Amino acid sequence: MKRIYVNEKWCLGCHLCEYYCAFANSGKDSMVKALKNVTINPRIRIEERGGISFAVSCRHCEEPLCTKSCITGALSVNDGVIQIDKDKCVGCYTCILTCPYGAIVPSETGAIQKCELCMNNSSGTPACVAGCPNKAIVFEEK
Amino acid sequence: MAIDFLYPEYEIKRDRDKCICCRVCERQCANEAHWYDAELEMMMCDSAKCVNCHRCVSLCPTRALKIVKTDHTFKENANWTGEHIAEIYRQAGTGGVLLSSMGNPKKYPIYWDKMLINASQVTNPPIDPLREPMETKVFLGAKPGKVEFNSKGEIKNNLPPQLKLEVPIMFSAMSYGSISYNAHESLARAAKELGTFYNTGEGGLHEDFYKYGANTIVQVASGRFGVHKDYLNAGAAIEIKMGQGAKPGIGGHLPGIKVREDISRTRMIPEGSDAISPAPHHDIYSIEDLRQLVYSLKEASDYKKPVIVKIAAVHNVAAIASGIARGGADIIAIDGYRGGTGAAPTRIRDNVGIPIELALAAVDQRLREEGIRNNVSIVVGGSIRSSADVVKAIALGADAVYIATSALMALGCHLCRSCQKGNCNWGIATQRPELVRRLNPDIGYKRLVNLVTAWNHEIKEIMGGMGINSIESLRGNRLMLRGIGLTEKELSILGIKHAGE
Amino acid sequence: MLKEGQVRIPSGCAISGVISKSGKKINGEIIVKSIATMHDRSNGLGGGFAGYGIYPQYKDLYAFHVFYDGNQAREECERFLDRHFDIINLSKIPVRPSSKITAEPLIWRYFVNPLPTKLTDSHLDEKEFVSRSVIRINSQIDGAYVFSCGKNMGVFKAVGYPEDVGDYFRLEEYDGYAWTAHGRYPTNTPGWWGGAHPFAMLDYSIVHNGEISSYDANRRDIEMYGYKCTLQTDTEVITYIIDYLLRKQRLSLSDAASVIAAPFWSTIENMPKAQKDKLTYLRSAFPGLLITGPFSIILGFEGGLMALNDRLKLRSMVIGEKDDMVYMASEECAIRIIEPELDKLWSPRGGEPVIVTLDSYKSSK
Amino acid sequence: MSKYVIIGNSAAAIGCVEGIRQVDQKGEITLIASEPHHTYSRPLISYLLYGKTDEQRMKYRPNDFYKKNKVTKRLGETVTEIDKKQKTVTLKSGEKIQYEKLLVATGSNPFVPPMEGLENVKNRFSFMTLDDAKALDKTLKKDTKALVVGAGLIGLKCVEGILDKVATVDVVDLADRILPSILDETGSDLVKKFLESKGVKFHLKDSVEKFEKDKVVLKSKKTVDFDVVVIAVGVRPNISLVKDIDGKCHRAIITNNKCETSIKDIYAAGDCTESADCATGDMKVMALLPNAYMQGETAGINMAGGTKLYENAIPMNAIGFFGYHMITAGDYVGQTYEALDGENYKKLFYKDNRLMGFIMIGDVMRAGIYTSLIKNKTDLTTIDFELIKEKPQLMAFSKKKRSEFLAK
Repeated sequence: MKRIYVNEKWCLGCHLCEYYCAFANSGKDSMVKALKNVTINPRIRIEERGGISFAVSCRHCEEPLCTKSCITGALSVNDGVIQIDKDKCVGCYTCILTCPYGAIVPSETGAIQKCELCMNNSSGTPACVAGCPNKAIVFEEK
Repeated sequence: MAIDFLYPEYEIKRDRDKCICCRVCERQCANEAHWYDAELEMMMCDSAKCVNCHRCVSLCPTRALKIVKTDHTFKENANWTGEHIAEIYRQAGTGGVLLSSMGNPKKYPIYWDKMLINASQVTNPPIDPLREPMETKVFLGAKPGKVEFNSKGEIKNNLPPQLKLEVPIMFSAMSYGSISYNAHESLARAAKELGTFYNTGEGGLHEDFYKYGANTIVQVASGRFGVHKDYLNAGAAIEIKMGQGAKPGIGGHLPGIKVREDISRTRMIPEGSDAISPAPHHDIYSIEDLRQLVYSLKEASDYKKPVIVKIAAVHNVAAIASGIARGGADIIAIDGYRGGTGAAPTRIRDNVGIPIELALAAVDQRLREEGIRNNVSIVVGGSIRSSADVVKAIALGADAVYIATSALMALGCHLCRSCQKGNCNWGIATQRPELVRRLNPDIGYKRLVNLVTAWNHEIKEIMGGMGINSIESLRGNRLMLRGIGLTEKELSILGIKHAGE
Repeated sequence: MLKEGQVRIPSGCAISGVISKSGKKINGEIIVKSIATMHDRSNGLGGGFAGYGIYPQYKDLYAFHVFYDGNQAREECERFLDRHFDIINLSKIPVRPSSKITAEPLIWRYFVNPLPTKLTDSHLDEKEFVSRSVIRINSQIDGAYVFSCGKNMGVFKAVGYPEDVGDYFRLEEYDGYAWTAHGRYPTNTPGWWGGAHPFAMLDYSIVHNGEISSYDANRRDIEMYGYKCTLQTDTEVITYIIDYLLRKQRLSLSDAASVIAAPFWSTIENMPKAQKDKLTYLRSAFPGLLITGPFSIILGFEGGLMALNDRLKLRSMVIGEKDDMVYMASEECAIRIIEPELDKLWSPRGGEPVIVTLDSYKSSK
Repeated sequence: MSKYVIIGNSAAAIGCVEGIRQVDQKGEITLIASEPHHTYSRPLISYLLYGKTDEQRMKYRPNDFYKKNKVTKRLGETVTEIDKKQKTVTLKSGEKIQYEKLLVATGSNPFVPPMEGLENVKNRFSFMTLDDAKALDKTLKKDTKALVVGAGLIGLKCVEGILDKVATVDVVDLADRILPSILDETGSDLVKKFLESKGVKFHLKDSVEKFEKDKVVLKSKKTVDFDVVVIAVGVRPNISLVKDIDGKCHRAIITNNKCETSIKDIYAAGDCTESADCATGDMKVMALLPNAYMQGETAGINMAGGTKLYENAIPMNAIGFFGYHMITAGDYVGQTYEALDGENYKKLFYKDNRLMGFIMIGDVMRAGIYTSLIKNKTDLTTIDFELIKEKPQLMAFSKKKRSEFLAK
């Protein structure tokens, strides 16, 4: 299955992935409209320290602890993509407790949010990958 | 702060309606021209620090940025231009030689743009490169004067060593040091994929790149940096650099700050020490000395590798080339005055040397008149900007071309001409690891391959139009060129007729 | 208007050739009949023939055919010839004046041998001595033009349709073992006789249909080896290339063909090693002599003919065989008219030389 | 064709169905449960009252789950005994159902200790099932005074569920702090203060002496008025079906890492079982939905002939009240690292270069990174512990490890 892979060697810490993610998931038709005067809450996050940086987002594990742990059934695996039914999610954060990558974060509504590979937004293909200027984030079959 | 009379040449224009304060401009500007003011909750900038490299412009996700030439101006004066005034201020402030990089940007004639290419009509057919084979493979090296036969009457292979190029385009010399590791890796990988060559420049060959040896030309320059027996034998050919188009008659200087661990090892000089290439090779004070070096290198490489001699295009280039052709070189590389550099004194870069078009025409004609054109191949560089330039160069008489500035642009270079500062925001002309990282060779090499592949397609199209299906038949085929807006003298040096003739 | 040599003139053409492998005599009428069939491929601005084996009585002498603009040129040329050659025989070439052939130059024929002293002094081999002398006459004596200089062969050419040229030169009076013919269709020409084809150098003669795109590359390359392309025609440069490859580099006919119409690299790549090595060598060693663009040529030489097309076969050419006779022509009709009952008829591939020699022929090597 | 029987219809049972179907698409699955409802998530009953979910969304799996997985459901029926020799289970109706592999996922029951006067309280409830919650909900009015006995996870989630619907909520617990099973004193105190700020009244180190009409008298002699009481002092695993046929049990049914009981072809999973805490090796009841699901899935895979081991279990919890979250995991032993910043509190427990447990309150971002350190028994000398102490982050791992995480 195609997954997002991150190679920290090429990460510039430019944080563009976060902004493209936030925009892609905003439902807005322009980045300015979506992100002007907004503190973004992206599904991909850069970790950086001492010249090293890399982006972290859902790894879409084959044995997803989050999905197995989800108390509501809001997290499910569809064609390998771990998706969240925000309507079902009650915000118990059991998934945050179990995700070994720390890739699941609360959304503004209290329900959790996570990378869904932009399958369900207007981007259609991972926006972070498209927006990465240095191929530090790639979307490929390995 | 003392007054320096220097004012920003460019202005950073930010569309505040579009700026979302993502700060990518701030994070990506090595010149620190942008910053975020938390109090004002706004991005701020200092245009004086901007070198107009467009890194911020290209990465700004909302297209909120542009860089414009400032309209701030000195009082109009056709003689004392703003550039002259600013340079005087600069030198009055520093007492130093002005430094610049990349090629001569001045308004001298560009002869490529004054030559037009022929096409077939009626009496002979154009050839469609999509239907028929169209050959751009080139062999560089001396050709045998006389075919020899063995006792059975079969042809003996007395061909001197040749470089086989799948495309008539090579990447010219850029040292590791002047450009980054990732830039070198991109060039090396691209050369391999394209079936052509890149050139180490005078900085030696990094141990990681020996594996690309079959597609590498190793250079021996006046500083002899990184030159040893294994190095000489690592590449497919050896190039002696006598001169460089951007700075004929001038040596090189890589500041110690750029001589970091890797470069120090590759160049075989102490870390942090300045790498100074002298103006002359101190063992070459005339042509006969050059001949000795040519043969020394041939000895060292067992006569298995062609030796290239690279010279800058200067006034008597034809005579120099003739001497070199008779001095044992297999290939002569001529670098025109628009050729790039990582750093050169501005006055030299902008005022010394001659256009490559004229140099090439003169050299090719001279060698033919002397009947020694086939003793050497001719490679020209120094601002080959497009496939049309390549076609014109070959029609004038080149066997192949060297590209460097075009290659760097494929890698992201925006020709801001600030290489000498070492803060290249595109990860090309820098050794700062956090900047070098910005050039991912996976992307870079592919862009180089794309560029050369695209050019090669275009070359084939143009050749097909002329009814030529092999690049050999284009070489020196000056009937395929016509001048436009050129004087009789220029036409005669170029050896072409005027359009309409 | 500028004439050949002062300007490059593209042209389309018809060619034809015939040879008897057993060396049977073929009358000149035959080749005239053949080329006449392709009347429409010419436009009256040039026609010519080369006959081999036509001077058996002088077969060891160089036969110079010379156009003169006037007697002054002739006298100057003859003085030159006197100084360098032993002239065994000289005469006007017999012609049959006709309204169809105009602007006649003086046309003279000399059977000569290099003066032994001059030859020795020159430190050149005999053929080189002859060829240099011819180049010298053509480039230095204004109004004199040697258009044929081989042994036991001769070129006959003029401005006009080829059948009229044949009639003019009374070709029915010549018999040879091989003939070539040319009908020209230049897009513009002042109608200078020297510009007509065949073009010859020593015993090599070329008739050519095509317009090569590599012309200037070839010209500038071959001129490095002592040739001077005064006519700026394809035929001239091709002749010099062939002379250079065969006589100076001593390549075989087929190897020379592999230089001129080299196989594509992709084809060479897939050849057996020995062949691949040889062809790689030939292409690498003589890149400037590769000829691109359309051409079909018939090379005449002492002892045979070679037909060759460009490697893409951008010009028509067919070969026919009947008993010991081989026919080569731009069009099949030009063969059928002189031999309706062929044993074999085929179209050679681009770049594939068709070499036909006398049964008695032995390669000079 | 194999015959699988599953007793239960919650996370462990569903995990078992999904486990079986990973291996065996055809075998017959019969699922028997006392509750008549489509499978639902028990922990959601407090959210139901709180209004964050509804009965439809509470469904643990979509409506077509049984059909899609070809499960014969026998809901509203109770298994009364297992015949391990005949390999049958007997329903209350007397019907016997044959099994080849059996899963016991009977969960637990609320434990209600004897309390004087309780039997006379009309509005008394447990807080375990959907029916419990619905019944409780019906009695609640704006002026209701609610009393919750038990300040553990169930009690306090119930408090969260009803607080906004009633006039007052009083919580009584014998312990000296709330959520004693998962929080330390500092943590308990923080949460208690937070809940108090929302209007909850706590009566700690106290217990019910007796219920009277409309009020309860505590051991401390305090009296608290109430209209409705919820008893949430604890649960007892439902182990009788297994215990009755001599299956090995302590507090709960003992299972091995394949989720097998001591009886052949009988598996058990979920709150009715004890399994090994991977961090300590101790057998524990780790009653938490994720554990139940994973046990069930493990059992299912093994029942269907596959191989899967359940070995990464640790005690853990994610819970929150009114948006104030806490995540805890592991065992609270060894040295500690504490950081308190306003409402955010973090405490790490580590011993022998291993993270043993943690408490995070307030800011729980990326807690799973700590959880994985415990589960994977990561040697803390191989990571930058000082860095990860500050904040869970992958940066603390070696470059190689990071690459394994993100680039492979």
